[in-house]
Amino acid sequence: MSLSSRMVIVLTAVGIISGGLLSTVGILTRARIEANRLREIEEAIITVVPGAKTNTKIYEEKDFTVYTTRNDQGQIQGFAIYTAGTGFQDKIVLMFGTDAEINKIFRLTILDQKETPGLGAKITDKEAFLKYWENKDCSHPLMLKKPPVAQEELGASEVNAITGATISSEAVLATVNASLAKLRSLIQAGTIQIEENNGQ
Amino acid sequence: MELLAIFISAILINNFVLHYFLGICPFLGVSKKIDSAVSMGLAVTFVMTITAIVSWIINHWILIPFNLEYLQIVSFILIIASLVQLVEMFIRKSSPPLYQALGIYLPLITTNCAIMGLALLAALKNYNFVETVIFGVGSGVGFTLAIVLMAGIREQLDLADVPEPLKGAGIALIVAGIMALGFFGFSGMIK
Amino acid sequence: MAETTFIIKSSPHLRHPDSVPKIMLSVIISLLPAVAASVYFFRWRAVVLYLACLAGAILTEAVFLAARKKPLSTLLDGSAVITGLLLAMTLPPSLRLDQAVIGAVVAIALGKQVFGGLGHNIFNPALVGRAFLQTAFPVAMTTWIPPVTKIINTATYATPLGNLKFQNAVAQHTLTPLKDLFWGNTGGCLGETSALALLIGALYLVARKTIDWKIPAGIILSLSVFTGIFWLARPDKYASPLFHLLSGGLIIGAFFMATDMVTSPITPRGTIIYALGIGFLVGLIRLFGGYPEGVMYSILLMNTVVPLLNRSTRPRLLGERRAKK
Amino acid sequence: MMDVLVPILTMGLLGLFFSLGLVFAYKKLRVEEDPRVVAIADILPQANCGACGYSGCRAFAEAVVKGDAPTNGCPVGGEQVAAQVASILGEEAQALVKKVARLHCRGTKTAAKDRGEYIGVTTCRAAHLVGGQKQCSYGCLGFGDCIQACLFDAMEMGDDGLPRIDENKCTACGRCVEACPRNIIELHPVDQEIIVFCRSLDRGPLARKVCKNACIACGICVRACPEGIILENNLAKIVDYKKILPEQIPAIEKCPTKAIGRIHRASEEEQAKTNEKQAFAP
Amino acid sequence: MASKPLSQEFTKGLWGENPIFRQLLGMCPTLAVTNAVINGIAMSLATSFVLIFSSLVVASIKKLIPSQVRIASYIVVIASFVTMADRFLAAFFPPISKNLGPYIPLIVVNCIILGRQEAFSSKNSVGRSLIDAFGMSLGFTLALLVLSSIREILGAGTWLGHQVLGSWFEPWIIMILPPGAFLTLGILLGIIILIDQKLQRSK
Amino acid sequence: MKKKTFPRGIHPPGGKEWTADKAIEVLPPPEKVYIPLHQHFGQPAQPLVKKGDTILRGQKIGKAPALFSADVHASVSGKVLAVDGHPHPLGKPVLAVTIANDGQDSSSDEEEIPDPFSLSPEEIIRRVKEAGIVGLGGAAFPTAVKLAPPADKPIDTIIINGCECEPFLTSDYRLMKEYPEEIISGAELIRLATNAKQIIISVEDNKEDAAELLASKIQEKHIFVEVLTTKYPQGAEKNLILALLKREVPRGGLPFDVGVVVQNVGTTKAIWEAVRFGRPLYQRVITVSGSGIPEPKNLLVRIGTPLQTVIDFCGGLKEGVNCLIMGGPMMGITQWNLEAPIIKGTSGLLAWSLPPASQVFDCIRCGRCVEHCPMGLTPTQLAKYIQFGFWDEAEAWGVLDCVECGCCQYSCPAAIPLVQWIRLGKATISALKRKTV
Repeated sequence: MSLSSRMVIVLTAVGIISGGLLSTVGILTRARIEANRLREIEEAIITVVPGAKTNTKIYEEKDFTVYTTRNDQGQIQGFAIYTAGTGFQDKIVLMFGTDAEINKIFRLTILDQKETPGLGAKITDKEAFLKYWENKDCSHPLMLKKPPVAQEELGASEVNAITGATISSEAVLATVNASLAKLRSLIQAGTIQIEENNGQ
Repeated sequence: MELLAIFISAILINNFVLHYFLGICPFLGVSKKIDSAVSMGLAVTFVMTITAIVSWIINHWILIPFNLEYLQIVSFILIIASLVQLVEMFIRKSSPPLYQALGIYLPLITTNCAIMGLALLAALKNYNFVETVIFGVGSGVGFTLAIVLMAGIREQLDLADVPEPLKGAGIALIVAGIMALGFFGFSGMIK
Repeated sequence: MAETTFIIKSSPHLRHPDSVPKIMLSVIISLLPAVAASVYFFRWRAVVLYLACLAGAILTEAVFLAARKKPLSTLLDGSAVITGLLLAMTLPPSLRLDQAVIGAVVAIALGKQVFGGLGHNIFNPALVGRAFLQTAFPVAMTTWIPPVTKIINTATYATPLGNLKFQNAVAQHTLTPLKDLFWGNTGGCLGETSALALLIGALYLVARKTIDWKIPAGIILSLSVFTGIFWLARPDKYASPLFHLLSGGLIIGAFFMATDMVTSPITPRGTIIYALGIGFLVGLIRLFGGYPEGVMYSILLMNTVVPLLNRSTRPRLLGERRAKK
Repeated sequence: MMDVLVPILTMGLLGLFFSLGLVFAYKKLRVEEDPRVVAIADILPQANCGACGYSGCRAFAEAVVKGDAPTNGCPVGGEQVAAQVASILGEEAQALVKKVARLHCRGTKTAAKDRGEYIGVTTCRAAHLVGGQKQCSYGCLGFGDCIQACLFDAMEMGDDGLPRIDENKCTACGRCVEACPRNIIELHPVDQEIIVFCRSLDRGPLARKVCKNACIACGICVRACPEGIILENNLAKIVDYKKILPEQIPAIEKCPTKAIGRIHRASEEEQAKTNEKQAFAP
Repeated sequence: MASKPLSQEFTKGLWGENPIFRQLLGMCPTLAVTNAVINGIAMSLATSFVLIFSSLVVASIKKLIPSQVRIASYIVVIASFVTMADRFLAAFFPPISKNLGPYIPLIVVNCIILGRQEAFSSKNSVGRSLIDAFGMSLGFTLALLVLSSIREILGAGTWLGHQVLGSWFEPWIIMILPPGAFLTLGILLGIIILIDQKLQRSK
Repeated sequence: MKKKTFPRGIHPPGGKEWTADKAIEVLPPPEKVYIPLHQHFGQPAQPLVKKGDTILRGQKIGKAPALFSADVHASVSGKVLAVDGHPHPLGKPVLAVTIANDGQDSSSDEEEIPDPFSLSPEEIIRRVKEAGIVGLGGAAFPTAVKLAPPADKPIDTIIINGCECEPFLTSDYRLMKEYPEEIISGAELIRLATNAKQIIISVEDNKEDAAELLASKIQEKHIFVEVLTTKYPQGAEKNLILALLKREVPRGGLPFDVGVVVQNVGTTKAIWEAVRFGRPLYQRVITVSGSGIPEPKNLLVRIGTPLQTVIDFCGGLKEGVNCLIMGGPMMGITQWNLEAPIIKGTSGLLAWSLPPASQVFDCIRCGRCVEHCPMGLTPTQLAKYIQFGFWDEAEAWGVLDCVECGCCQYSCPAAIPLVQWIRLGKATISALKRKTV
């Protein structure tokens, strides 16, 4: 057997064996990994739209996915919006929930971020940041309050920035405002339709 | 604009070496002389660009359609390995001085995390084809920038009274640390 | 009569009277007006911060010299004192003392001694210390107090540049008046606020030819042009070049840090590129970056480029014909 | 089923594809390298000292294979390496007499006067440029350039201001010979015992004036052994070591300035110890 | 060639030929994932898994492989094990998988693994290769543990998530950021060489 | 109009006031002279006399063995005591002819030529060569060689170098003040020998009176006096040519590459005397100065006079003198042996007491050496390359272009012996080159 044909055969064989082996691994783990991913989304939706029982993905594009959620009576509660925007270092991936009229933000949660630990990364911190986002009026674009003030002093559509991490706070704000605008225009254009029966 | 952002970000903000710690081996190994650093940088940029193209094609034309994402690692590394070997043989044949200068680090491009990291990150970030290519070129330029700057500094440090235990990799890592501190200045530039 | 013995040495046999300790001393002297100004504006906080940084810097230097068996007399060259002073001057007045000491230790240890001590370092030691602190304690390093001459009721206080960046001060017409910037009657790093005091010291250095005037001139020029273009285009959004020149660490950076001999290029052309680069980066970071202030990063970044600059801008030798590129 | 078949097929095809590429590359782009070069380079000490006259161990290996350099051309490796190299090339090892470096000066601190206080770069080469701080223009300057050059830790500065060579550690790489600006270190076969410890070309009185241990060209040694030693340029010179007979050595050692004589090896005590170990008379 | 006692084959990985501190291999994961001890541990376990099993396989099949496709074959072997590790973590430890991000797949290009296959397993018996792989893994783990401990304690005041420094301590955030990784490893390298010099001298 | 000068360079303290107004005195020939056979650039001369010979002043005692060498002549009449090794101001003892002065000063001067301007160029050059003239500025390059450039390098300009940029030295200044006609005539001879068009006599503006005096004596239209801004090292050939003519001598080239011949005023006078009177170079003017000399003077000295004799004539050395320099303070060579003689290239003898050596610091990269190097070099980088043995880099950065003027070390605040490092590098690199060739 010539050297060349041995080279070809060995490498092909190694490839085939590894392919076989990996397919097994892949099949064995696929379901679980998929489930993990779904659970993450599921949990996030429940976080941002309290009391959500079921959800339906109604629109998807890059870095912008919209779900409608229903409560245990099957009524539509609102939207959960999965979106991402550029932060201080890298993308900030977040999800927030609004009511069906898009007048109110229920809650906000950060799914992935690479902001400066101890500083920008406080956007994941409930006390420092997220709590200001609860039940905000979003019929107008939200505003950032800097330097931060006491929660009682915040206006209906004002949220506090994080001291020293204005950029990260602004990034979240800008992402949310942009997503809201996009959602509204999508609804206006009829790309997204919400009818009670449209779901399940 | 989005493309420019990816490009600048890959060079300055999320620099492969200084932020992702990718390509540290050649970064430490081939940064002793500016000339070889430049050729190493160019070699890496070149391989990165090709890798970006080929890995995107494999990923989007074969792996994703057939639901084989779990073969990413194996297939990417195979592409890179063969690609590098081809480049190596080519350089060895066409430019022995260049081959001498890069020495054993050319085969090390195979195990250069920067190349593999590029393929993986591009897949992870879900870039489209053009974005992937820009990302590849930008990362290569970023790597080149870092390694050439480092080589300049190390050439100067050859003439400095660096404490014996820190000579070589130790001081290079400290310099890299301070460089990374400096590069923080660019944070937040891409909005 | 005892036989006369003579010194054997290589020419030349004359020397200019300037020496390393004299140069360092002149830098220290030139910093004193700004030190005095900071003590006036921030009182005891300034004093203790200076003491902490000086002690940290000098002790670290001494430890390293002893460990490396170098003559302790090298300590007398005064460079550690300068590093300590400069570091303190770039810290917020409210910084905790232990943090200031960490900064001083890092400045000398990682910024200077690991490279072999004075003359061998690549980066400006004080700025290495400052950058380390900035990254280690981002909140403490961006929390400001007003000078004692300004009584303000809010708990926190923004620097003029922070105000510009985060409060959109130009549009809000809350930009710090130039007069306050010039006298130093505003918040900011300890020794950075008073442009006047810094300029007095800087003038002394320029007059004494300790520093190369081309470096500050280049920085000021390129920053003015950069910010000027934006200001002329959108005066409602961008601050004037003069505001940029007088605010933040620009003056101390341009005159006292970028001019650090060890970390600036040795070639005349390299020096000019270096200076223009710093000014440009300051503008870039202040206008488009995440941080309100970019002097420190700009100088550190240009420090990394210096070896390449030295290499690529070697002066033309007399009689040398260079191939046209 | 597809789930298993597709990956196997993909991987197999990928493997096939790239192995074909590699085969192609192997056939078309291969650069021949002589395996002997690799083998020899592996054996060499990798000190890359350049004593062989090539730019490093690898370059030497290439030269040996080409036949440009002798198999025993690596003085550092000594006979052992020479034998191994030769066996790779299929040659018999050429005999190699061990050589060591020796200093041709006895201008100790007390013997040789200084010109005056020297200020400047403290290396021999630099001092030599301004004539050196010693009055003698030929003798050892004592800043230890040779010691710095030695890669084998075989030299150290003695209390008398002259470098001492540990002949056991010396590999005759010749780096000290190169380093010395006054060319007063030479390689000698280790069994050569008589050497001239002076290189001064000054005429007798002038030489004597600047150094007590200088050769003053009096000719006593020449008279003791006219066949082996001559006077040349005010200096005694051993022209043929083999002609110096053992019985002539005492007469040679009558040198008034001790500028010629037996080499001092290690101190007597150490000498005794080594003798014991070797268990036979020297 | 191999004539060392087996015990030495094992211990050399810990100090004398420690892959990180001595051979400066596998720096990317070393620097990237040591911002917390838990990440360091996960990474070293995953790496050890890949290293040990690859060594096993390579040492067993070394005779079948022509040297020209040696590297390519090794890589496939290694990549297969890395994929297993990656999928396993993603399936059963999603948070860690997320933390380590692309660095688990990047084990495939960790110079330690290919380096050991090239330098050792391809030339030695299965048993010897296994011992070598265990030693190297342990050395790698040790290094990662030291580095991540320093970084986590100084950078967050915690160790494995437990508060170890009092509330007086204000964490040095830099330590868990890239510059901190470079600086810590640089200084650590210096210290290790210093210790080694002291040891050599005392011998 | 702004006076011309060259870029960069330094302004060291002058020190010329010590001796500027001291007229040239004649030092009586000593009882014994030691005339080294190697006083010039190039190979040593071969002795023509032996012990016991009786010789005349001006008699040729050493013959140049090669083109780049010069003959040596007796500076006194008398008897040859020895032809033997003798201490030399440049270092190693070299072969020297010791002559016991018989006090007669009987001369063997060649025939005088009443109208030297009518001589052919070849004859002028022959007489210059016979007289053993070398450059008296310090480098001691054989003058006859300089006067006969290759045929393909036509000379258009003669520069007479009266800059005397070295501090303390005033011998050239005194020559210009006391012998202006001779210098002008000598310059004219050089012009005739090289067939050049114009002559520029360059004088720095700290010697304006000499310049005015020279200008007043000039009748010819092709001779000019150019006053330059005082700066060191104006007298270095390449810088002088750049300052006066804006021409750059190419790297590794010589002045004739740009059509120029530069001669020092002392050499010019010696050329005049050699051609007009057939007088060989056996004496020269030197400045003896410095705070260690009680009576600073400008002296006309016979070649071969021991330093001790010269110093004694100026009142001996003051107490505490620890530094004796032959030449100027910027490029001169330290002396330790007072038996060493004055040679052709000796322009001055300076003595003072130096304070203890100042601490040498590590380079702080202030760049002052770069700022001042007249050759456009980067001395600190060169010194470091050399210190760490990066010979290729040092050469690439132009170490061989260094003229060792000392501007870098003068301005170095860290007191680094830059010139010594660079000389070390030059020596090592040339040695390596010889080895590989």
